[in-house]
Amino acid sequence: MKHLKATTFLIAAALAAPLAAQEAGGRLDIVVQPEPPGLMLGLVQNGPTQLVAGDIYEGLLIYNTDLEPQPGLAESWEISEDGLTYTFKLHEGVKWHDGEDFTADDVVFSADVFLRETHARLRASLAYVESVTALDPLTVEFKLKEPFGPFISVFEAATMPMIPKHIYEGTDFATNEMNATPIGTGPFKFDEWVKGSYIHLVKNEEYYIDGLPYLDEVYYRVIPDAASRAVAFETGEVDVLPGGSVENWDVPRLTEMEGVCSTGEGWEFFAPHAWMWLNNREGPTSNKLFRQAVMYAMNREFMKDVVWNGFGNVPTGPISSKTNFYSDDVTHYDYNPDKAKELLAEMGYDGEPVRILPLPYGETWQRWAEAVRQNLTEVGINVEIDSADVAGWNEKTSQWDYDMAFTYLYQYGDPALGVSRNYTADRIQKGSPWNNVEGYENPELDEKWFAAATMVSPEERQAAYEEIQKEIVDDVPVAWMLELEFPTIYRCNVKDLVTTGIGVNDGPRNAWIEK
Amino acid sequence: MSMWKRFSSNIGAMVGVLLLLTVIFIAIFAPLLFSHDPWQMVQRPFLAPFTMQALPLGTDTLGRDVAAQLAYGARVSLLVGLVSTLVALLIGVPLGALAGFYGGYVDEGAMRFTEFFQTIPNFALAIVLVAIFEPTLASITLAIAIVSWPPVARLVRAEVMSVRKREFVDAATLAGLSKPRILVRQVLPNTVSPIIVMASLMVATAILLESSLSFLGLGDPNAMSWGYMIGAARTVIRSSWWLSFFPGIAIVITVLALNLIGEGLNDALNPHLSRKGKA
Amino acid sequence: MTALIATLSRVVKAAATLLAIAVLNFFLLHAAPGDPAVVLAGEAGAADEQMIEQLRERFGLDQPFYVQLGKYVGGIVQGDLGYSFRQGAPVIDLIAERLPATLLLTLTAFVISLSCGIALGVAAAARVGKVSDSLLTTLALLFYATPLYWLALMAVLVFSVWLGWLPGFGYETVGSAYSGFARALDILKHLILPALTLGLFFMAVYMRMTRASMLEVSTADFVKTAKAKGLSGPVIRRRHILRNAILPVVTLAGLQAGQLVGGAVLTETVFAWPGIGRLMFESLAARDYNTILGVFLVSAAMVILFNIVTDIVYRIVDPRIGARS
Amino acid sequence: MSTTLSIEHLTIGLPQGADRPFAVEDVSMSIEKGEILCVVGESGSGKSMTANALMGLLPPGVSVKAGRAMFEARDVLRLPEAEKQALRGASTAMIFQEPMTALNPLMRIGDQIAEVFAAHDRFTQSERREKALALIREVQLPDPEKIIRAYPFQLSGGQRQRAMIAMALALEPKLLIADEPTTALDVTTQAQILKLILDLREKRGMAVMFITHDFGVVAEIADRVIVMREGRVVERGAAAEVLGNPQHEYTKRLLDAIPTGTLPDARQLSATPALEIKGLRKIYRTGGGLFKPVREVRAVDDVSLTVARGEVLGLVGESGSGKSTLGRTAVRLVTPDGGQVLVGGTDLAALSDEDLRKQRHKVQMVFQDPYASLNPRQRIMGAITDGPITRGIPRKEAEARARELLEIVGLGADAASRFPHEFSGGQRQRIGIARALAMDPELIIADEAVSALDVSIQAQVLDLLRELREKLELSILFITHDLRVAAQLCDRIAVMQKGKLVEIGTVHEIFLSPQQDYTRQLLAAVPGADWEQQRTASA
Repeated sequence: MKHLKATTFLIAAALAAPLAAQEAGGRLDIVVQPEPPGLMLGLVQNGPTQLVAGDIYEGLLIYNTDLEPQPGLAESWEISEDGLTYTFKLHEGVKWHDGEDFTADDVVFSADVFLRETHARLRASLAYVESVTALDPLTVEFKLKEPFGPFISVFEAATMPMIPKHIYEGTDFATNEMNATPIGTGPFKFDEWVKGSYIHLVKNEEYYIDGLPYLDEVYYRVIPDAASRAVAFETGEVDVLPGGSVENWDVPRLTEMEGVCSTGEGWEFFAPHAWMWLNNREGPTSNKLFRQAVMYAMNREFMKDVVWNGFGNVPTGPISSKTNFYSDDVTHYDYNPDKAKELLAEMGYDGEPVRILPLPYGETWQRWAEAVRQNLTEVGINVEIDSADVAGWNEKTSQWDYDMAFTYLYQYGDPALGVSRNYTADRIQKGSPWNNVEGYENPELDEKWFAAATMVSPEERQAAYEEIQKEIVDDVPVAWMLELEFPTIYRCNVKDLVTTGIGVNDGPRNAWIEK
Repeated sequence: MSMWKRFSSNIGAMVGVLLLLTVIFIAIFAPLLFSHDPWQMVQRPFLAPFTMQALPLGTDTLGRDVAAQLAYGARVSLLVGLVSTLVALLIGVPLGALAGFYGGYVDEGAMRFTEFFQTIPNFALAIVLVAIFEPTLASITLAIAIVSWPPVARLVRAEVMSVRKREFVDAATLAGLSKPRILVRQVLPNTVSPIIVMASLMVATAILLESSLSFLGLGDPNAMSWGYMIGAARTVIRSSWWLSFFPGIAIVITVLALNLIGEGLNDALNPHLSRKGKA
Repeated sequence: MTALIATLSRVVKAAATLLAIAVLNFFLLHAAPGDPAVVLAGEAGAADEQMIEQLRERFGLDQPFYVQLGKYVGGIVQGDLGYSFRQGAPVIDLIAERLPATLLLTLTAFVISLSCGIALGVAAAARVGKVSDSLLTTLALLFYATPLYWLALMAVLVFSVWLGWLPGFGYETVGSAYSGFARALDILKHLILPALTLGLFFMAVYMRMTRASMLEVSTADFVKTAKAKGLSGPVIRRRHILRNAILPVVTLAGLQAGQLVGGAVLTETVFAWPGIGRLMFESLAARDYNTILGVFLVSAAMVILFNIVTDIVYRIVDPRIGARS
Repeated sequence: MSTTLSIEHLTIGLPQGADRPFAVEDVSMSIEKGEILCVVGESGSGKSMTANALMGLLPPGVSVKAGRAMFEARDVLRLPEAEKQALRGASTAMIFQEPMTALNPLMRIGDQIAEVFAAHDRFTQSERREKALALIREVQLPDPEKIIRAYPFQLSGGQRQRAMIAMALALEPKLLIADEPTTALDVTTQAQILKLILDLREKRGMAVMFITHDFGVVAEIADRVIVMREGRVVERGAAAEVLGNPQHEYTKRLLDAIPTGTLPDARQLSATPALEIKGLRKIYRTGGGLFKPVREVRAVDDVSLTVARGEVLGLVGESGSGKSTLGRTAVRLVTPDGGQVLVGGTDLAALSDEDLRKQRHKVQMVFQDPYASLNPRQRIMGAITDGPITRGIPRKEAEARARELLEIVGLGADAASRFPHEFSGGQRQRIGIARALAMDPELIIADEAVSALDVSIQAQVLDLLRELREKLELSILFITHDLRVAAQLCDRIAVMQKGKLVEIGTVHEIFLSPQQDYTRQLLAAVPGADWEQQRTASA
């Protein structure tokens, strides 16, 4: 017997209109950085692709800034009490951009065929899925092998984008010619991509929600130099600077301009969490005392203020304060160089040099590494900054050739989706920089991670994760640096740009321009 | 007139020497001039210049002393410039000398090799080399040397070919001297002047190249250089102009000084170079 | 006839050079740390063994090195520059898309720098020793010593941010729907700053060289002959001195024109110019071997092409060359 | 006769730091219509400066300080630049020494001639072409239609000088200034050009100011002569008078220094050969390669000759005759394609590089260019002792010998510690000789060893060689283009033309009864040959 678990939302929360009446028409210029490698969201899911393709492709659900699921392509959904059956009722009259109907078969194809092959992150969640069945053209049923708490969070556009079956079935997905002209169900259609310059999307007149989108067209502008991007915003060439597209130092200057607004919202679903992998396998970093010393040696508040210009939060542990099941009942590593020196003396640190590998994502990250080096040098640790470009960074981290390496990862709303992958021993896999790269092994804790993922009751899960956090923070498998906050800067006449947990990625759907 | 007299009567060249000596002085005595190292965060970030006496040029994005960074940056820039030029000379001079002196197949082979390197886009090659070997002072220096030796080889070859035709080389041959000895003792010393001139200009170009690489993020993260400073500051150029302005000026001054010296040397060492080259 | 034969033999040599460049760079790039599959997987935001293996297989990276090299060289011989897996398009298409922008930028910069450089060099030489000459040479020296990218930053700051006269980046106004003349004008506006910054350095080079060359040639005997004929100063400068003085400048310019194509990375980055320099730089970070190699080959081909053009120009200007070889 | 030009008290100042304050000091002269005035002097006499001042072509820094030059009732020295310009090429014209460099290499000959008309705004385009053609015919260039379209590099030296003359004559100037116009040419060509100038003077009646260092040339064409020395006129007068009865010491010395046609008495020669050349051949190939045809030049074509021990053999020929190649082949700076070079029984041509190095000392060379034959970065001692030390002679001994040799060549032992730039051209040639002697060679090859020197210096070096010949019983192969010089020093003379040995015989045989046409031509072309015969007769 099925039981109505979640409330059915009949009206999209986004449509809860503010006082002013929305005005249709207009064009939005949004910076995209770097240029995406491709727009086929089922094949590529890096940040820039998500940003652009989030307007073209859609998922079954949308998540608000509190990470609660909202109707997307699915009008309503039910979860059985045992947490094993998820049934989605699809929106009626949805059409692909080429005019074909969107049906339950497309959902089955996307989840069970296409994404199982191409989407590594989703694949981990799909491992829990027993079957995906189209009950009728507008109803889909996911059956799980065992309960998987975070399963309701995997229906976001970039996590489980809907792929048109009629285009991809039976083809080689990676080389399908249609990848260049993506077909989705989203509010905007792909029009043109001038490489190195811009991507042009136009309004989907057939969009299944009447009146949406308001905008006529969206330009995603490729401007490779951060300073130029700032200039582009200042001169009015672009209207929106998504988080991270200008350096933090520029943010106050730009937001102080007249008619410019900014918001820190729209990143809740990702909750980007930055840390340094400390190589648990060898060298000084394999010693827990050393790792703790590193934590005490760093003035993370200072770094946040200076390097990140005050944006973000200093984290207490592996789970972001924005993610579900966060707890701050853990050991706090406040700046304490003396304590760091004591710990170093206790372990008998002999001055063996350690290398820091910064993340090659621009000046901020470089400065951050320099600040860390300075802090560590001050407590007597010999530090050298290693350098590598994006490819080199990937190589070094995935081949474990580092002592300390900066990184940040999205948490996708749930520790089981975005956090545990970095700490459990089964995810120690050479060759990928997206798992337990630090080589932390704690079998006892692994059990707790696994158990917490398959619990059904949120209260149980909360308790389990609190325990995990308390324990792991003492071990310092990695040095948690910052809960990143990427303010989105935009002109104030652009309204309703950030209304969901993924922010600008699907922002143009609801956005409108006040004339 | 002696070479020194000619050189010292050249106002431009003397200005160049003065500027360069100043830069060298600052580079050498940087640790004495500044009590803190250039990476140390000493004050609040973005301190404007001329506001604090202790920090005359202000502070950078992390609150580090810009003046100290400039002084230490001089070391790196000069070092990279000098060493890469030396390495380029070490490749180019022997190659050009052998090609010019022995002619024939040696020449053909050496020149094909040189042409080959001239055909590869220079700056792009430098970028790829640095990216491949990862940015360290050594790899940057090497990459700059690798892209800048071909003109040396060509110059030395042309010079050697012209000197080789002079009669004192015949005289040395008739004296029974061996070919390598003639090349080293008789011919090469007579090609030194244009090489010195070219070298002084190459140091300047190398400094520019290093700074360009740094600007693209391909600098040694452990070495404070002027290019690093500009690269690091370009995103804040609007709010904190001095962070990219001062290192920019430092580069201009140093490169200018080297060019002035190079021209002075050229005029002093080769007063008749132009006439000789035409015949 | 001799010119044709000489050109033909150059083309043969050029092809050999290009092939050698391809092989050398192939070695270089494959020696670089960083696996394109890992990078691409990394970009997906998550990766596992299965995905990386799939990618490696797709890129042909699972094959022995010599097989990869052989395939690549084999492709080149047939005019196939390979496929960019990162961009999901044939390299030749990617380059074809970007090359016009680069050519427009570099050729404009080249024409500006060469014409202005020569004009200023002639002017300076004509006023040698005077204040205006010193002023010009000092200015040239200053441009020569100024880092290109720094100049670019300053130019954007002054002309597009403060004064708002010119756009600071990009190739054209995006989505302007301009066409015909309006579009050309729009592109021209975007072109001015990058072309100037790229051109200024070379302008300084050509100016200094023209000046030196003019002064050198002006001591030649035939200049004295021309004076003895009763020709006026300007006529002598134009017909006798300049024509001879320009030869070394043409040679150097020809060498550099080709290099400009591959050397515009900095300018293209600062001005968001969608050219192949940037394509290469961005591909490098992704270890998109085929694209980098393609850009290298195309720019090397440009170098060679420009050298051949220079050679032809040289033959036209200097009758001695054709006769000698 | 009317005076075309009169120079009065001309003084030309040199820039500061030069070796003397004035290039020309208080010089006066005048040229009548239709007259050829020769201005004679050695390098540095100021003769060219005078000419340049008249044309307004003084180099920067050099300026007229005093005096005037009246031409067509105007002082050409003080005219504004525009008027000077109008004068140049139209009323006054000039031809220069180096035909190789005096023409614009990038312009067709016809255009360069027509340019004169354009500069003075005369005639239409087609007329200019016609005029140019006529001029080319007038200066007797072959195939005018072709010449007019030719570039300078396609012409020989003599042809270029004719083209220059055509240009100078284009607007029928009243005054032609010729600055050493034949110095760079071969004797036969020189003779032709001199004749051309004489003819043109006859036809057009213009005044000619002819600058030269060569009294032979003076004797050939001068009406009047002015002798200059260090910026001053030392003697002036009718040609016959100055040549026949010089008054000033300097003129006398100059005339004495000229190799007279006086033939030295024949000496008894040894029967042992110092050098035997047998069937020597050297072919230069240019071009070649994938698409280019090979071109061959037979520089030395089957030449055999012998230099006896203690003999001086003169090797005479014009440029391109292969005489220098022969000399260089004999010391094996050039490897021959065939034949033998026997020195003391060893065939140098057949030796391996290594063996050759050990035999090098047997033949030494004295070079033409005193400025190029010494390494500017090496002290004299090093230059002289490098060879002996390499041969295995102890350094001390070699250095002692070097000092001794420097004494012998008249420089003094302390010259050893100095650098080449501290010596004059003549002194450098002496060093070159000392260097050759230091190797105790069996044969010295002197390749145009005195050609680059002023006459008076030339005479001194020739004296030295003569002296050494006696003292050291030197065998010398003396290569020269100048028959008069050869006659001074040599026992026998060999004449070469186009790589072949034309004639060989004693000096008396060659001069008095030449067997071959070419030899006779050469002799006839020697400038002032008639005058010299008179001198010889009267001496």
